[in-house]
Amino acid sequence: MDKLPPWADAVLVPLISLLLAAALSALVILGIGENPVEAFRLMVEGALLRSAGWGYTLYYATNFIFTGLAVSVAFHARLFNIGGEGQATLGGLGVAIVCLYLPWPHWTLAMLGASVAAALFGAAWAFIPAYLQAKRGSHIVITTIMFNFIAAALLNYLLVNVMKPAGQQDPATDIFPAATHLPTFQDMFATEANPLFRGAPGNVTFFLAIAACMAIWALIWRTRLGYEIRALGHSESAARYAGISPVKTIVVAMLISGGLAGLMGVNTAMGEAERLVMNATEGAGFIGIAVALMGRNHPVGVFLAAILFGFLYQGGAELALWTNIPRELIVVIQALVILFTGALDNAVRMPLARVFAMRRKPAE
Amino acid sequence: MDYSTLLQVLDSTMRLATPLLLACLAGLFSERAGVIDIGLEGKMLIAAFFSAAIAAATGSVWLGLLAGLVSSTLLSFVHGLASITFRGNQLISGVAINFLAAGLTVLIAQDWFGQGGRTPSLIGSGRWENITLPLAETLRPVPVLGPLYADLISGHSLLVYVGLVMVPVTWWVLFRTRFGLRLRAVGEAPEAVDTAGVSVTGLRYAAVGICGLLCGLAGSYLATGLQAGFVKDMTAGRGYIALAALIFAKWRPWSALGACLLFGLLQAVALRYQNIDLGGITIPVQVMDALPYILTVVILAGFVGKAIPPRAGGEPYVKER
Amino acid sequence: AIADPALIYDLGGKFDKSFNEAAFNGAQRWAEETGGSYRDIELQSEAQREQALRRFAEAGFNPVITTGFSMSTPIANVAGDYPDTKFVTIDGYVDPEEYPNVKSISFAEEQGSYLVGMLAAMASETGTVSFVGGMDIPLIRAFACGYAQGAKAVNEDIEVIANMTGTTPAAWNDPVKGSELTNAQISQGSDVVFAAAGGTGIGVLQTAADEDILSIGVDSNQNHLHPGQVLTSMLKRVDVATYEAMQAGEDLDTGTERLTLEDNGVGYALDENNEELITEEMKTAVDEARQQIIDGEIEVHDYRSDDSCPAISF
Amino acid sequence: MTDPAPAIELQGISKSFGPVQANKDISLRVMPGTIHGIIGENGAGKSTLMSILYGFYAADKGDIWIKGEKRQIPDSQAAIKAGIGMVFQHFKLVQNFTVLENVILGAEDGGLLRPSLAKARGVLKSLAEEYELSVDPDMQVQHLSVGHQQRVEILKALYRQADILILDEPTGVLTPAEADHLFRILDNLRAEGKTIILITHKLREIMEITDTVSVMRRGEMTATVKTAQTTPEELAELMVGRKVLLRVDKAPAQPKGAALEVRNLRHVDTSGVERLRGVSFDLHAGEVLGIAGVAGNGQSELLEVLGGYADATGSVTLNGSALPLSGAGCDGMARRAAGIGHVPEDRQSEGLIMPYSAWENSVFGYHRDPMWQSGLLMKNAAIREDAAGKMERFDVRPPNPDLAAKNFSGGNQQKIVLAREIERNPDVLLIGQPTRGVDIGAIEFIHQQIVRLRDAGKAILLVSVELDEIFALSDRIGVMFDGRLMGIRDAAEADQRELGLLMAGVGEDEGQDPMAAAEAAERERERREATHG
Ligand SMILES: Nc1ncnc2c1ncn2[C@@H]1O[C@H](COP(=O)(O)OP(=O)(O)OP(=O)(O)O)[C@@H](O)[C@H]1O
Ligand SMILES: Nc1ncnc2c1ncn2[C@@H]1O[C@H](COP(=O)(O)OP(=O)(O)OP(=O)(O)O)[C@@H](O)[C@H]1O
Ligand SMILES: [Mg+2]
Ligand SMILES: [Mg+2]
Repeated sequence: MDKLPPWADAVLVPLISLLLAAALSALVILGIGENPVEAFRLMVEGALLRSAGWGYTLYYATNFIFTGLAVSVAFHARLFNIGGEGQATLGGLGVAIVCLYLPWPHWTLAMLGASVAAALFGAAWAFIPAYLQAKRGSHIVITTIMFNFIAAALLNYLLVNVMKPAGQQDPATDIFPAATHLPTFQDMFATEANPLFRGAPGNVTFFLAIAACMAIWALIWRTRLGYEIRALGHSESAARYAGISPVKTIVVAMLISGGLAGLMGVNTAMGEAERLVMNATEGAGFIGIAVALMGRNHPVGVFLAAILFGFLYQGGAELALWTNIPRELIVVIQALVILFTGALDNAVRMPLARVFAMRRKPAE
Repeated sequence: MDYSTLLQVLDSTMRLATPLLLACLAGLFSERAGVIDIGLEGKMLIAAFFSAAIAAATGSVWLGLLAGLVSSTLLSFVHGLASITFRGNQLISGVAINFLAAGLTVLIAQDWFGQGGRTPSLIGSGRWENITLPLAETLRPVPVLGPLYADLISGHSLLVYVGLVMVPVTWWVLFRTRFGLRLRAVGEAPEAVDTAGVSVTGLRYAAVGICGLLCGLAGSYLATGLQAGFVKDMTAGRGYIALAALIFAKWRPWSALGACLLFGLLQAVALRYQNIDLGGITIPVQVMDALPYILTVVILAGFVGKAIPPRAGGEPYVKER
Repeated sequence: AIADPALIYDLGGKFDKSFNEAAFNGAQRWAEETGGSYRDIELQSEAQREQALRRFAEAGFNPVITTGFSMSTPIANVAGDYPDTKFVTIDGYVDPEEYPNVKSISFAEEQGSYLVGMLAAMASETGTVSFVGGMDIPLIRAFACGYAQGAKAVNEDIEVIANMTGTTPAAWNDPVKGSELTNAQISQGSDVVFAAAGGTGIGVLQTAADEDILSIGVDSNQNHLHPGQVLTSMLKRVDVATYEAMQAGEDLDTGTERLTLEDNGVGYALDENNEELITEEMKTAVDEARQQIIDGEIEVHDYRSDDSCPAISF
Repeated sequence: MTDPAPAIELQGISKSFGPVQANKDISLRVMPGTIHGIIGENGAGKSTLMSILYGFYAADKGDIWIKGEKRQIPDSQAAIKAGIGMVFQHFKLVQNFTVLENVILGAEDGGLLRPSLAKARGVLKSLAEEYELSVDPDMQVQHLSVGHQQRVEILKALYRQADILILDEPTGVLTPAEADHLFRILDNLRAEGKTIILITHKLREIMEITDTVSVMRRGEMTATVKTAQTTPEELAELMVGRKVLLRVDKAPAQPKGAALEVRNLRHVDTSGVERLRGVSFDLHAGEVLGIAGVAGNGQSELLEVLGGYADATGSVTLNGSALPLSGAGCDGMARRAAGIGHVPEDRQSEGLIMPYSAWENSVFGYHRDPMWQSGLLMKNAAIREDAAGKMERFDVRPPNPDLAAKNFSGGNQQKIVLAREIERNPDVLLIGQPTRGVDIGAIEFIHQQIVRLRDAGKAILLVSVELDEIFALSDRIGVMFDGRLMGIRDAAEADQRELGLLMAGVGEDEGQDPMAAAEAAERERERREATHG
């Protein structure tokens, strides 16, 4: 196969894949008798042209940054962590326990404590699949899928039988104490004169997500751990030669990955619902895969892709609100993005490589 | 538990195991040929939708089945295109297919029927009838065996029997025919198949096609046999349980039957009892729900025999780097 | 002016043939009669609840009507921000002191269930009747409790089996499990099954019809689903509540309201699909009991009042 | 009488893999009933050419005639139809199938297996008798020795009635006894009138068995000659394009005390086979100890154990202090810290991270060294600068530290590894196959570096399958066979013939008939493989 220049591989391929996915999505919208241009206009209007829309877009994006980073850190070690869903679920559980059962004087401290708990819980949930992969070669894709289901069952049990306040019908915890409520964008930026971000769930966790992007960038490209994670991902035999322990590195990479996914719980449980509800993750663990693929496993790419998916999510909700297009359209678009950027990428790359080869030849 | 309750539970085990079994065998064909398929769920789902939708529209369960088979096979070929022709990542393709099916089914259902992502309930010839095997009623009075035959073995819809028959058929095809030999070889060492002058691509597409057909049967059964119509996300993780069963069975047809019956039994028990009281210890229903997944992890951890997947699984066949 | 209402269905979805569909029917009737129009949305996820409330309120829809108890918390979160918008929660409860712009509507489900329990006992030949509930919450236990009381009022020795589908909202949408539970109840001798389980009930009614026993629908009139095989339906007039809220428009009275037999807020369904099944004698008995309940001569115990039931244990 | 048509005639074959042109306008004629040898350096394009003939790759350009007929060979099926069989360098067998299943795969009669299996069983029996190709038809291939697996490959071709047989480096993995057996088979086949193409690196084999020989260099066919009319020296020159003088100028060694004392080293691999069976030796400062042997006799494992990334029992002391052989403290990084450098046998899968830039690779394995750390972060700028210096001193071309390792040629990749390991000035340097796939200019440079290090008083353990290289560099020579060190000789006194016997497992003291000893060794090996399978 002819080779592509790196910039084309990093920018052009995902871009074309995205366009293909968009074109197919437009066909789907046409297929159900709606107008794709109109739909797109509605999405942009609802998600980007109002501050509250941004509040939602960034709220979703926060989730996707965490899960996208989680997937990408694991990817660097050649591990396919499909368990973001379960790890985020456990992260939420950690947040709830910390917020409900510990007294917090101020939200800053609560956020710190909750973040630690969320990361620990998420990491713990990633630990067993990681250990089994490292030590016994159990396929991490399958084990993390299984752990997603086990996490759902565990949360179900805990909410229904343990954490639900007596007399409440919803399987959800009590509302967290007021001292743990995180400032939303509205609290932070709205003024009397300018009521920004009204009611939107976007909150201070978004900045934690940005910090996570920077931290992960430094980790992967500037620290020896990142050096070792990437080395292991490229070649296990070389890693062994160099004295990098595959077991340790796999486990550490997965712990970081699980911790990142767990951090999403801070956003959903503490930032948005202010209590722990069932299925708060809403598939964000899976979207993390698409985000990581689109973002080429680079924190900057992940950030941009997360914003894109946040836009899709918020825009999709708006569509469902104002048209007869079900919100599942977003699931279809998401599927097409994953398909084209992650699995059919060669369908773009191969012809593109031929084009580049043809352009190069005459030049030589 | 008395005998008739036991029969009841086993009877529902049969029904609940059937979609697992068909999907598990589907995965078996695909993975034996070296194409990992975590998109079983999506294919079942799309087949469930189209078979219910067409059965609802035409009143014919057979046309519904046909639609289910076609739709699932098409989706299978998308997976084939990604993982065979374009050498993409098979896991990612599978994930995408699950999403695609989850979204498309609801989208189309809403567009066609306007019932919030479900199809109208199927009635009459739009559903599979339960088949009463010969002499079922005559033999019922025979102690023990009579009810066993009449209640457990007889009285299922056609697809349940198809599922059961598929087990020996799969075994025979894999281990007694030329096609099976080549299929197994292509999952172990595609370069050996290639140098023997047989098309790797062709074989893998054939396997992926069979996988699509079997998933189609599984989905059809869900919507037109087990239930009377499609509802959103009705596969409810069965594709993943089938995958778990496949690992549990170590990619062998008869063991697949065993694994699916076991997981079917777990589901049947979990459906029937909220919490199970085992002499003082109460097992919450969530434990029953999670048991197939926990078992799979235990198997994968190699504590109960090692599950060695087909060697070339998950790797696209690349001759020229 | 004609109101500009909005309607938010719970996760079961608009066409659950039951609870949410009743709301939809009420809204349709209002739209047809008044020529008005309304906006509605089916929720797909938890996070959407507040968003839908806010967006409708911001867009000027009034009142914003919601179905399902899960909307209580989101409405409480939102109501204060939009004091000029009236919110209605059907089946939910929001403190009227704190949120004066919210109306909470509840129903005397135990009364309607009592009536269908009587019908079940009279129709049963085996002396065993059964109940399939959706999510195991006090609301659904109130159905079961009323049903058991009614059945026992007819036949003191009657066996009443009650099963719940699950403990999470998924229990509203699990027809497979509904069907399996029905099969189990049939094997225990039940020949009339009452489903109060939202979308799960579709599986219950289907299995009952397949296995040739009688079933009882819930919320909407479900008699037509399997004509001649659905004994009756316990009507919970969500449609009426919805209709009336829309009719009242912006002037809607807020606070709490409980709809009972007396207001025809609950009842049982009789139509051409089940007229063969309900004999004159049965009808007389039930109508008599209805009047007695309204008059206070029969006291139907509400499970929710003390979390217990005299007629059945869970 | 006119000459018969050539069995094979290739004209103008070209083939590129992306930017690499593996075959350039190649033409070749092979007459029926002959054995035709093809030699050439690594990467010269031999395997590619044969794979094209066998339909495994499609040529970009060129024509193929088989027995005088022009043929299109788009896939292996077409090649098989044309009577061509091929035994690949890397066997193409299904490991968990039986011999019988492997043989019929793709050549079944009818849709059902039973008749095909029965027929194949009969055919195999007669082939076994005819050509000394006996192998248990019901054995799973993964339980067969390499030599037997090769027989299965030959049987596969014969079962398909191939009369043109291509063998790609068949002896690389064989013991001398197995190789002799193979040559007997090939002789028989030639006697039957079959045409054979034999690819090998070993000039001795070419001279011994072929009728004609072609030489390839850098994708081109440089010559075709009658074997009887050429000499090994001439072939070697044709191969590399200039006179070969595999001799290194070096002063006599000045050995000092033992830097590394190795005693009774044993290692069992993951499948339970004992790969090192009690290896003991001393490695002195200021000497090169060469380890010769047929590939796969434990040399790789010896390097891995000493390099710290394979567990072992026994003892190893470095300058008097014992090194852990398993568990904590036994890994590559710890060994480097202790003063053992290691140039691994396989630079691409071990020595380098191919997508990493040259500067990142320049500290691979030393990346935790405190000199490259500042707090949590690595001093990337300093590393890069240091790498640029190393690259210049080792004449790495192009001297661009930002280029990814995969974009350097093989020889330059090797120099990057050597620079990294040598410049740390280790007390002991382990070197595996230092010049594999490296061109002659680079070979000279690398050899000079090794000698320079020796003269600086360092201890060097050199493992190579090239006897010439061993002789050129070593001060003492050990031979490994079947996990044992068969004896160590002074390089000045050792002779090739004796080392050859040691490589076949024949010790000097036993005084046995070499052939019998080799066969006994083979029997022993089969027994072991059967029990471990
Ligand atoms: N499948 C492939 N994809 C890409 N490049 C390849 C492929 N096979 C071979 N090459 C490249 O083609 C060139 C010729 O390789 P080939 O295997 O034909 O050499 P060879 O002469 O057989 O070498 P050796 O003696 O090492 O076997 C090399 O540069 C090699 O890297
Ligand atoms: N994949 C690649 N991408 C970019 N450049 C490459 C690639 N492979 C090889 N090159 C460049 O092509 C040139 C030739 O490479 P090749 O491996 O054929 O060298 P060589 O002639 O065998 O040299 P050596 O004797 O050092 O191995 C090198 O300079 C290398 O930088
Ligand atoms: Mg070769
Ligand atoms: Mg080279």
